[in-house]
Amino acid sequence: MHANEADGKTLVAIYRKMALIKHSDDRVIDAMKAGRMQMPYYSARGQECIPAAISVLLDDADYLVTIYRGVHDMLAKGLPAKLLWAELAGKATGSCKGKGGPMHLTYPSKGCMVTTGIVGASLPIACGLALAAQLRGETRVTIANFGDGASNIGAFHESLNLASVWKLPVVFVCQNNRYAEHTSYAKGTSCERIADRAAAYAMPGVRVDGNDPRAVYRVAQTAIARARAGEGPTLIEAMTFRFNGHLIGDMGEYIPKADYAAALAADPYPRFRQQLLDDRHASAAELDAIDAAVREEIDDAEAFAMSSPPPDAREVTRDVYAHDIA
Amino acid sequence: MHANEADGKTLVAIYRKMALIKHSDDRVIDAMKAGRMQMPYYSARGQECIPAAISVLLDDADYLVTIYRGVHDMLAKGLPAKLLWAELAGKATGSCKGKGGPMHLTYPSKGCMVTTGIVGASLPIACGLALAAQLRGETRVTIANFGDGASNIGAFHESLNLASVWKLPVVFVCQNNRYAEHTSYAKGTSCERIADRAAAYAMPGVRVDGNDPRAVYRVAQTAIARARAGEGPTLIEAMTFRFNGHLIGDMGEYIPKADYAAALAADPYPRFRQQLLDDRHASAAELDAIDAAVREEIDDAEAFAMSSPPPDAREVTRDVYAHDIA
Amino acid sequence: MSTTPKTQANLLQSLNQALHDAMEDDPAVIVFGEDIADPEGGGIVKLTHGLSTKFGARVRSTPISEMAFVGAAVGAAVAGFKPVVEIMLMNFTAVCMDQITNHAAKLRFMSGGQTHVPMVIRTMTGSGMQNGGQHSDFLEAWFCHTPGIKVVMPSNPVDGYGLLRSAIDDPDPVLFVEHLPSYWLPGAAPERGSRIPIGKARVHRQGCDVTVIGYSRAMHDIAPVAEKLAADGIACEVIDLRTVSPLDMDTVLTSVKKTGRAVVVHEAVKSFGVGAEVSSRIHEALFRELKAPVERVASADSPVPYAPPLEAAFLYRPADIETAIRKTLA
Amino acid sequence: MSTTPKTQANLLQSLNQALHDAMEDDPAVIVFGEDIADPEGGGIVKLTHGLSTKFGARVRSTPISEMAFVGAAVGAAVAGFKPVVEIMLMNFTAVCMDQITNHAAKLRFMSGGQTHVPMVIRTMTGSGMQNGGQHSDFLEAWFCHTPGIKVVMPSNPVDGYGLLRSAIDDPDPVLFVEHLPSYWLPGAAPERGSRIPIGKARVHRQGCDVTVIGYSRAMHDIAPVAEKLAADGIACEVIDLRTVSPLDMDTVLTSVKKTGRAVVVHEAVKSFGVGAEVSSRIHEALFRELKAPVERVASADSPVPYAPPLEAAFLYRPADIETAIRKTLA
Ligand SMILES: Cc1ncc(C[n+]2csc(CCOP(=O)(O)OP(=O)(O)O)c2C)c(N)n1
Ligand SMILES: Cc1ncc(C[n+]2csc(CCOP(=O)(O)OP(=O)(O)O)c2C)c(N)n1
Ligand SMILES: [Mg+2]
Ligand SMILES: [Mg+2]
Repeated sequence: MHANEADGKTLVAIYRKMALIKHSDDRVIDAMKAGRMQMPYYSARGQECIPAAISVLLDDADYLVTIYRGVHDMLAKGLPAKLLWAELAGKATGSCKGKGGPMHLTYPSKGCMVTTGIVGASLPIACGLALAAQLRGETRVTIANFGDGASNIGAFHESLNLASVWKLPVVFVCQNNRYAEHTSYAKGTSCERIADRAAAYAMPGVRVDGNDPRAVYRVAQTAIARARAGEGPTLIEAMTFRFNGHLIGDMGEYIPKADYAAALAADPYPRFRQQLLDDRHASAAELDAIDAAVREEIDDAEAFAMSSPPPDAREVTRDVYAHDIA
Repeated sequence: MHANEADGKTLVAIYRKMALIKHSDDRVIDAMKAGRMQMPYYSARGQECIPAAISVLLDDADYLVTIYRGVHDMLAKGLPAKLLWAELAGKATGSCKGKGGPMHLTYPSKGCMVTTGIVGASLPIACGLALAAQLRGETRVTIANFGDGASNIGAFHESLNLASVWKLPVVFVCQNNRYAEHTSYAKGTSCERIADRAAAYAMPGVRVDGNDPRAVYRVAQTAIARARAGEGPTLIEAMTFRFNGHLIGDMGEYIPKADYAAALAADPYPRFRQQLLDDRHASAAELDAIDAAVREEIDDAEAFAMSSPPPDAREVTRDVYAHDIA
Repeated sequence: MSTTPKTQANLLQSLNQALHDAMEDDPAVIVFGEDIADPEGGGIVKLTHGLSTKFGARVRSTPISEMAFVGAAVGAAVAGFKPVVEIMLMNFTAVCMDQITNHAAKLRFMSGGQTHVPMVIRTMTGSGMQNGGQHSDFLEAWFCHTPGIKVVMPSNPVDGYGLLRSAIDDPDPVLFVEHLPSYWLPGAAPERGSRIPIGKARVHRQGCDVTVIGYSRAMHDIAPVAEKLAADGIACEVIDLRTVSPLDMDTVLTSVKKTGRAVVVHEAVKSFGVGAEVSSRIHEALFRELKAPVERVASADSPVPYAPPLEAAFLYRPADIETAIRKTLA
Repeated sequence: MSTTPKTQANLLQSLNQALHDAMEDDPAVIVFGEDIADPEGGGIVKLTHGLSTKFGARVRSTPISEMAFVGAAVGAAVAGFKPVVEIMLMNFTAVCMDQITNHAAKLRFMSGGQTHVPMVIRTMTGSGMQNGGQHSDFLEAWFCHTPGIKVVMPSNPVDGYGLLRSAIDDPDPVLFVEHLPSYWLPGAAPERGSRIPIGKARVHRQGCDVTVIGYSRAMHDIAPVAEKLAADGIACEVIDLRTVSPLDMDTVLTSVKKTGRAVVVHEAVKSFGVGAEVSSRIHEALFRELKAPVERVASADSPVPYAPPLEAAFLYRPADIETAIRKTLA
């Protein structure tokens, strides 16, 4: 077995992360539908396989930068569900004290450095985190997540060029869910494959089925090894789909029914579960136990969030600068 | 002879434009050295062949957008030398009434629409001019000039993508003089050839010797025909060199002596003159007559500029808006 | 939406109507922005709904490339079109600031009047929707400090329609700022083709004791306070600036000359905001006539927070408006 | 340049010295920007000369990619470095406004204090060099209106050194604005390692009749006027703000309490500028003590023109400062 093939233990670890992301997302939507929670929520359900498979290759020291649609990336990297839920609920106990919300999730102790709400802005910042590791001579890698639509904004271009010229230890992960808000891929993007844009920066670019954990693991392993070895950046385009629209409330009228159905049929979660069973990497009982444990984790997280106090109004004067403002 | 081969008459017309650019530039530098003029002047001497060969394929209706280093582009497109010189001298009779200067040369009646001092900003604006032509169903083409360094800024990426998605009738002309201010090509640009970046936008990209009028004419002819036919944009990378540094005063210490010498040896102006003689497209006497006529045009332009009045101080309150401000 | 009953309309409907009517009346008007065409839903709040179906290629959804499409609007305007582009949220002006401030605002001047840029940039913003620090800011002061561009900020459907029509007619670039949370508030319907002049404030309510000046969302907070104080015998003269740059100081000073007192209110953070300019100009012009210093009511000098209780703490409270008014009367 | 005689230095030399000393004293300090390394000449005005030769990989020339390298500075700062990046000219902040205002300024707040951005953005600007409309603007008001970032604008070599060292030490982002035309003016040399606190203004000259407040280039125009008026028996108290955000209102108000009169001067266009905030705060705090309204002296509300006579007409004239001062005394 090659170094870049995930073994059974790893595959099960990936499954656990996917389960955590899926169940948390299902629960958030349930809580919103039931009126227990309210927020602008960008579900990543359907994309969980990508960060799950990448993050088993990372440790806490590695850096992650993501976007408003980044709950899956954050959970996979280690943001505790409790702190996530409390943040979504806007509570004082949230990872950002309720100041950031879903678009600004942060948790440095697990390498969750920045979440941005500005399309494209995750890439330049990732270059800086990677520069820090390079200057310190660390093997630390930085993962920069963004969407397909973001590949058309200037910051993408400048960042890939800079990362290539400076040989920065960064992996650019384009989660291509084929839509930018309500605009389909081809209406906004002139090239067939975003991965092909890597050539403009003399950088390896690879497209992969983002719903196949083994495939994502394989390409991520190569890109991360390359970055740790000081050989520079890689662009990964992971093909996927978002099941719950751009924002909760989005009815997806702009998505052809057949495409939607096909995407749902390719749901990575049940498919991967079946693969694990078929390949005998785990028994149904073992996987059920994982799901149950994860659900319990979410139960605790929601309970924690709901029972937590709201932030104090004075927090508006704190964290604007190191010193409080009047 | 192919449609995209320049005939003798056309080659002589190109020579005349090159002569105009060269003699005007020589004279400006002479005027600055002698203290007759003072300004931040970005000489394009050495790059004259590019706009000279392109502009013989254009008429007044076609649009041009260029950058601070754009005097050559403007003269080739038809900005009268008198109005150029008066503008450089900051006189009321300048094309921009002395308000714009070398970085903002404009003369719409000849299609000289915008000159910008912001790297990269010429490209989005060119897309808009091209969009106007497309919406009106005109065959008008827009030429967008910029430098090699500009190919690393976000506006380049966004513009080429937009132009490709909308099939805009624009030709992107990268005048690659191998330096961005004092930074050499490779230090800022990750790819071997800027022309290769066109692939990221599913657009034809071609590199050409920018000092060879025939070659520039050939690729420009194809690109312009493609644009006029509604088939979309093209990226042209024209290899060239600027003989007088970034700004007058720049001593070029950052340029390896040998490279500088080689570039000067490849001076397109005397080389093209010799070609015209060798190919019998013109006699020495005919070319001398052209040079003499051009020098006279510059004499008149300088005299006009020098004898013109300065702008009235009240001009500061005019052209901020359609109505004057208090 | 293009067939709204003429009696009532909300801001969303009146702006949609203004775009339909402008495109119908003037073939030079073109519209583009992210997701604004009908296949993409006619805009994230459906404000541009129906335009692409009716006007075809003149209406386009763009890639996520604000620099490119705002710059393209500049170019199309220089070529004689009247582009109306949408920058979805006001914070995103930060990714295309160069085309707005270095180009749209300056080409007329730098070209010595040979070119000009008759374009409108529509954008929406406002706190109170848990959109957090990068999706809620009021940044009008940046653009007011930029000569060459005008800044218009309507507070109701009738002004919205008339000001948008005037902005589209205007020969110079106009930044048109819409308050997202009040799109759905019902109001009177605009007259088809009506225009509200740019640069003219509106006296919303007559009064002799104190002048209260606002624009955009602030008008919704000022009105009830003025009502309440009227009951206590305090007569507020309420002015809706409508255009923030250029400021209609004639209307403001005429009122303050009468009342001798003034309060300026806006959602943008207080420091270095629009209120400072209005306050300075009143003090400069009416120092001797003023009975009290001009008061400013605005948001806390912090980013916009996410949690509702913090959003409430960020924004001024209506009570702050009353306190400021009473302070000028003390 | 790193070996300047300690008696005299110009701003260029003192800032170069500050960067050398900061990099020597703190390994977390890194420097990048366009053309700033020695192979590229050590900066277009050689301000960063010698740094790359001495500090190697910690000093880098960048591609022309302000979004990428300013964003990279944000990331490196979040990771614990203290980047000092150069945005060549202030107008170019418009191409990377998003990283400055939506990210550098807000990450501390949006992360609930988990991250912070100890970076410095150096930039130069100023009219009078025929650089025209896109290379000469003073845009500090944009950033002063942005909570989370500080704005520092020195007027002399000693302040320049001490303020840059403090800006680099500062745990929050600082925009450091340098007046290009005065780089070469001789002045006193700074003490190695000296610091000037951010947020503290300096009383440049004592006086009891009128307070004249300025910063950056304005100080060079105010000083001679104050001299001249002293001969006529008018004693100006001259204040150099040095930090424009946060404003040191204590120093300003203490002075105006004494003089009862104030004039604010800056090169930036007048409307919605820093002068408006200073003026408003003075009126708000000292309305009863003021003997005259606060006067503002600033540039015309237009883009910066190219021709020297127009540049002169754009900028306030020194005579305007005198006129404003006399007006407060009338
Ligand atoms: C600069 C900027 N422009 C516009 C937006 C509004 N916006 C938010 S998400 C989005 C679509 C992004 O699509 P994509 O990059 O594919 O990511 P996805 O949401 O599909 O994960 C847009 C246009 C923004 N946040 N930032
Ligand atoms: C956005 C922006 N950043 C930086 C500058 C400063 N600057 C002016 S010219 C230049 C170099 C441009 O190089 P290139 O694109 O190769 O054009 P060239 O000058 O060689 O013709 C730079 C960095 C600018 N004008 N605009
Ligand atoms: Mg997408
Ligand atoms: Mg170049």
